[in-house]
Amino acid sequence: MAKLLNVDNPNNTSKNDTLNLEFVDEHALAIPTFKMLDDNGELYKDAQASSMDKETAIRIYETMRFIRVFDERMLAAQRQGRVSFYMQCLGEEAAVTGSAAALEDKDMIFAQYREQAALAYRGFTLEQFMHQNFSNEKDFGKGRQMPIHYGSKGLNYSTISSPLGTQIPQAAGYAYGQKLKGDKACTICYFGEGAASEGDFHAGLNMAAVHSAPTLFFARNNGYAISTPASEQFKGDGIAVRAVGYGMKALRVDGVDVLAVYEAVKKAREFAVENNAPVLIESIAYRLAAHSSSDDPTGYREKEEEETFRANCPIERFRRYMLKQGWLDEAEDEAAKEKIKADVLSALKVAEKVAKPALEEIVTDVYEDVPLHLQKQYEQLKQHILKYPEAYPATASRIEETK
Amino acid sequence: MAKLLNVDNPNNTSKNDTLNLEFVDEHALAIPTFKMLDDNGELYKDAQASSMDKETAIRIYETMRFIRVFDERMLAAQRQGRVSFYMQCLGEEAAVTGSAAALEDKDMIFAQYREQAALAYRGFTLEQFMHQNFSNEKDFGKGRQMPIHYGSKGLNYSTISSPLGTQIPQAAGYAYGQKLKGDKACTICYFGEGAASEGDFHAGLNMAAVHSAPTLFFARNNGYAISTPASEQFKGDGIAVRAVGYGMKALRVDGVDVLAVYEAVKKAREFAVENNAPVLIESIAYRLAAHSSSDDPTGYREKEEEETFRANCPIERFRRYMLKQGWLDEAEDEAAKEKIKADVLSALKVAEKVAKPALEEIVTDVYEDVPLHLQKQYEQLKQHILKYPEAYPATASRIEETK
Amino acid sequence: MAKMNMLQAINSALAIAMEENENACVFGEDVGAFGGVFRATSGLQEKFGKDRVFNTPLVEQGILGFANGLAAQGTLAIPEIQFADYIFPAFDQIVNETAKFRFRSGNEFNVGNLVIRTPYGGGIHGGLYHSQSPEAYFAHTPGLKLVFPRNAYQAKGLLAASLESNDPVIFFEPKRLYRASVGDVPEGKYTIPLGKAEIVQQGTDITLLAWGAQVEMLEKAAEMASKDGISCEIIDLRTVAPWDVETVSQSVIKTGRLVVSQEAPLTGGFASEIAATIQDECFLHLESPIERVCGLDTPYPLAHEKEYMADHLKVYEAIKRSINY
Amino acid sequence: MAKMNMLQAINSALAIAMEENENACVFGEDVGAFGGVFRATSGLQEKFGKDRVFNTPLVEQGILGFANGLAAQGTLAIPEIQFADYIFPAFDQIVNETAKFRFRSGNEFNVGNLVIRTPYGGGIHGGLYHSQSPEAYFAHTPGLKLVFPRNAYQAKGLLAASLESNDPVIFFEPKRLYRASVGDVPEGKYTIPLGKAEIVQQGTDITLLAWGAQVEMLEKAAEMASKDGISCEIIDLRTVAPWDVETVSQSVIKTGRLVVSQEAPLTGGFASEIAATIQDECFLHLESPIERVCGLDTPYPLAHEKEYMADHLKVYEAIKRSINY
Ligand SMILES: Cc1ncc(C[n+]2csc(CCOP(=O)(O)OP(=O)(O)O)c2C)c(N)n1
Ligand SMILES: Cc1ncc(C[n+]2csc(CCOP(=O)(O)OP(=O)(O)O)c2C)c(N)n1
Ligand SMILES: [Mg+2]
Ligand SMILES: [Mg+2]
Repeated sequence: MAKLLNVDNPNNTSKNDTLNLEFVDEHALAIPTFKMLDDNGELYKDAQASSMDKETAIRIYETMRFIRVFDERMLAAQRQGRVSFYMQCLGEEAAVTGSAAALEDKDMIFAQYREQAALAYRGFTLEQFMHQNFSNEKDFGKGRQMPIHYGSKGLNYSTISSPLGTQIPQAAGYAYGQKLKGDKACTICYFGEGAASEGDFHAGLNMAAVHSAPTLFFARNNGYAISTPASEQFKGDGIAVRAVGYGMKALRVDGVDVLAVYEAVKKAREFAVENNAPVLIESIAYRLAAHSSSDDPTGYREKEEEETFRANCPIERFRRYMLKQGWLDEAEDEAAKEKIKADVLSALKVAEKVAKPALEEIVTDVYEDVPLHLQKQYEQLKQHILKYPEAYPATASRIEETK
Repeated sequence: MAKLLNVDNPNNTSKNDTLNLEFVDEHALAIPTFKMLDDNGELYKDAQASSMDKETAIRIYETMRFIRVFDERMLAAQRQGRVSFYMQCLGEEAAVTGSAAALEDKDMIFAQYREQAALAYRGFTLEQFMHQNFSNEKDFGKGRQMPIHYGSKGLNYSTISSPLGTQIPQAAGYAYGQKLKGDKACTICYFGEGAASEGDFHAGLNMAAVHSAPTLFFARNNGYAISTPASEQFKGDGIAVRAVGYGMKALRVDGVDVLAVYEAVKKAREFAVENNAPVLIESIAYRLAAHSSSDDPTGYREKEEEETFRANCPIERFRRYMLKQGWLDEAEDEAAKEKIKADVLSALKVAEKVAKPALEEIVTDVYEDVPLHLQKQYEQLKQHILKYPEAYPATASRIEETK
Repeated sequence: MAKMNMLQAINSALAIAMEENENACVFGEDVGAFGGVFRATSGLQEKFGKDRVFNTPLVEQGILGFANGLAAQGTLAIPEIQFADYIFPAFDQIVNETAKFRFRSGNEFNVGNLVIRTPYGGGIHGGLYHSQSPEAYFAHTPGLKLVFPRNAYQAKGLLAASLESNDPVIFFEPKRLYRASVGDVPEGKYTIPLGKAEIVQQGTDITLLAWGAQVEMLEKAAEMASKDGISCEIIDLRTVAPWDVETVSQSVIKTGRLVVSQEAPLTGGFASEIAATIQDECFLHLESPIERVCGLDTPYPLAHEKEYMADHLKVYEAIKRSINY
Repeated sequence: MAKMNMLQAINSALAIAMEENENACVFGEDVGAFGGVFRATSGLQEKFGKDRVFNTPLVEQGILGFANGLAAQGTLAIPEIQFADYIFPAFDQIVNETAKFRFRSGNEFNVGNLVIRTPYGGGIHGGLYHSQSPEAYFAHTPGLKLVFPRNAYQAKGLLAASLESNDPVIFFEPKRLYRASVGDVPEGKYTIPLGKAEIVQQGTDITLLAWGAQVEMLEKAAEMASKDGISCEIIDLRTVAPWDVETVSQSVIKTGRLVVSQEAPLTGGFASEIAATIQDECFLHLESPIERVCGLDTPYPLAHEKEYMADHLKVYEAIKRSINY
């Protein structure tokens, strides 16, 4: 049968014809989940060999251990009313840490909000985390955003933005810039399976593919977007299957298996940077915690479901692996955890006493320079506060000082 | 190997695992194009049998014939400065008419702008087309929108809106309402392969799938979005392949083959209405005309490419089929074309003399009732026009009349 | 009468409308089984079923696109946008589609059956993205009605009227007052007319104008001013678009002075529209410049929220400035 | 000096910036080989290659999202939105992202390298969706600069300054004047400072203020008024945000009267902001209400475009109303 088109196909479609009127099935493509480690922290028989060296493994393990404790303590601090809000990474530590570890430092990170482990892996300090959560004057973000909205230019970690999905096309643009400059680097973009419903997802993936931007789209499919289960979010086979719609390569990986995540992202990074092409990676790991400190999951899911997944702990699995490798000592591990707890507590006590940012910061950074109208608004505000100092305790005393 | 998840999978993904770290290929799914008629208007050997009866075939043929002549004449009228703007359907008549013919009258149509043939098939009259293009007082749209922005409540054809892609989630919502009311009807939504890049595409398809809305998403892949070829629009296998990402059935059809389009849409409609499920249909047909009367394709594509596709005429192919079936008489066909030309010309002459809409219409339909501030603005405007009647010739004389 | 907070009042208005309209649909992110992150739609899915009360995917442009289609089809569509800060992905669907649906079609089609509910405003430690008051963006768009309740009673009556209106409405819910505003609210149906401002307190020396949660700031400031012997007339605009110029200008003609307060940044806010119109309508009656007490022209900050807000003290100072002009 | 129309002037500013910045990128729908539907980017792809001048997929939210990322990375990003009427799908990326990028990160990151070009405005038989002037939507958003040229010379100088600015700019191009405005334009580089209004014509009796294509309406009206012996001072605002309050209020203090004219609908337009500010700044100097001459509060119609527009006759009538008050 003659081909449909006899010039170079301007419709950008495959050229095979058919005489059978048949639907392409809605599940024509199902994507398996790549794994390496079993629940006991042993490599499956026939598993891919691990390329992770001891040093990296230890750094990953320490990062996960830190984040687990940090999250617990910060949630407790929120419950005590010491910070206003918090979000845990619980259950997804391996996905986030393993992927971050597979990158180079020059690679850029655009995260959603549940990826503090990636930032910790890069070297963000306990104190830096703490200052942000207390929106004090040492917060890089100058106290402007809610807790957990971290960012660090030095660590190539773009400041978190609450509107979901917006970072996805941004990551494509950033990666395009890296390519133009010949950086041999890539940009990783994390997002939830909920955020993947946003129009910006479609925009970002398509543009990355069309413009050949070395972007790693890392979908954290954790089963829920607040209360909405993935089954009410989409009908396709997760997020990974969408890649084919963009002419993009994809991988699905067990997000509880840090070795698998590490290998998958390493391979994807290599491909992306060498070929100037994006890759979509979907990690499967359950969101074990509540959505945030404002949320109570008992309103929408069974405790039993949670318990099943709690047994499937990414840190525990990797701990067993580390022990078997002889890369970890149990006693030291316990001691380290205790030390982190103590460190977190004392950092917290320090950070909560650090002053709020100076009043000036209310008008800076809107523009590069403070324009006239904002100088005027600031002046008026200052005079007003001086009139009612008791109403604005966080700033009043310090204005008088600097006057 | 153990399944990843041992409770009902909240991540909404397939459950098979793999130990092989392999990318899903960016072209893992390629979708063939369904066809029935060859260039000579003969059914391919082994082609699907046609279910199109003579009456329908004639109505389709007459619609296509009408639209071809109408488009030609209107473009000429634009060139003469009689209408300000025009868009032709050239090359896509079969895709649009064949799909419209496969629907029932109660089915809703959301079109993009190049689907005048669907409206003609439904019974929109030459005069109605003409009044819209002349934005006169008989235009259903009260002269408010540019030419070709047709709409008709009576014919279930939603008024065209210029912003691209917005009709896609709207169609899903409309179809959902039909389902709720138990109408046993569906909504068809036409859009170009360019518009399919909009975020609203992603939103609309995903929501239709998740909410089980009987929607037919009809992508007209005509190779170009103004000057942008499909190869700079996306890297995937056309539009149809995206369906699998939404867990939606799909079909690709030769848009130059009216029989194939008709059968495909009929089958899709049946499935959608019976199962309350959306279907994505992609039609492949080249945009033979310029994008619009404002466009000149010589700036971005070769004449030779156009000529190749011009030979692949949907109306000619179907004409040959009709002749072979004995459903068309050549002489009558020629006479009919001449008559249409004459009819168009005289309708045009009538429409261009019909008055512009009354000045009142400048403030109606913003809200159900004209609110106070608009009554006031209208009153001021009227007084102003009465002061400078020569500056507002279209309305000035008539205000005095009605005063 | 029952004691209700604003969430319960809203829930009650929704439940009544859904009983009256057999196809009315409530949908949005997390509004289904869970009843919404603020629980405004709590219990509705149980009562009216999953077909009529449902979670959507996380896509605001889709929620509004779907809602436009559903409303055009004739169903009462009641989407929720989880926070007004997240309404912007739907901006095109609202501004280019919802607002222009009837006009562009010559009234062949309309989406008068649409009511968008969304919590807005600050004062809850929400920072940049859980505090915005975006009404001015929509007030510049002909074709939309914008409604703001100031308390539980108003919320139920205004929402009921919005649900009956044949024009698309954005119903802005002051989330700071969701639980804080408790009052007597009839259990049955009642409506409060759209487009009518309410004089909340009569006064003679100066007119104070606001909408939504900000009315509370006026009340506190007026109380302070009354101790100085200043008699304030307080107006709750209630409908921001189209707004009740008549009531406001009559009051200003009487008092000769006007303070308008809004949560949003000063520049280009709706207070500016009011000032522009009233200086025109009441030019010869104005004894001092119209004062606008607004948020600063910056994004909404977290640590400096108190300093940023157009609070009662700032309103009080504006009253004094105006009186002492 | 060369005779250039506004498109050529814009094209020249772009070409110079791309020569100066080795990574600067121009992108958007149809801007590549074709050079844009108005041909503003004509020839740039040939000169600077496909990597730096390219067609994007048809997705405004993506164009701006991509641009935000590219600018954050340090590349000069110059996206085009084909018509300002189609900027709304990108509204979230602009209002929640572009405008807040620097502030929310405490200046760790910024998108000062971003200049969004978009043709706006009416008078070209474009109807609802090829005529809008959406500046007020953005003027209410702290963090953005909004720039409007009134002719070819201004276009090149203001665009060059926008491209040098370290703040994100939306550069609104009056498409009605693209080819109509022809004048002497230097072939080399020059800049016109942002944030400064220009007194286009000195006068004593009344101040007329506008921006972009609307300045032409003021000039025509002023000419009519001069025959009545009225001396008009004409100001082109040029930068709508942040705007030059100083120049405007000094003029109004001198003349005692102000007419502001904009293409967009009256309610909530930027003219309202100007009126609100100036009635405050110049209260004791104003001899009549500030007049706003604007589009009607309706979507932009096709058949009644002439009637809808804020034309010179309406401006002239406002001048007379103001003078005779
Ligand atoms: C544009 C936008 N809409 C809504 C929200 C409110 N919101 C915050 S998190 C969230 C759920 C996100 O789920 P998912 O993307 O799956 O990430 P996860 O929380 O599971 O990590 C929602 C709806 C938001 N932040 N931004
Ligand atoms: C939101 C939006 N962006 C841009 C445009 C300008 N525009 C009109 S038609 C068009 C190309 C559409 O191409 P496609 O969807 O393939 O449809 P076709 O013209 O090929 O039928 C563009 C960019 C628009 N109308 N709306
Ligand atoms: Mg999730
Ligand atoms: Mg096309």
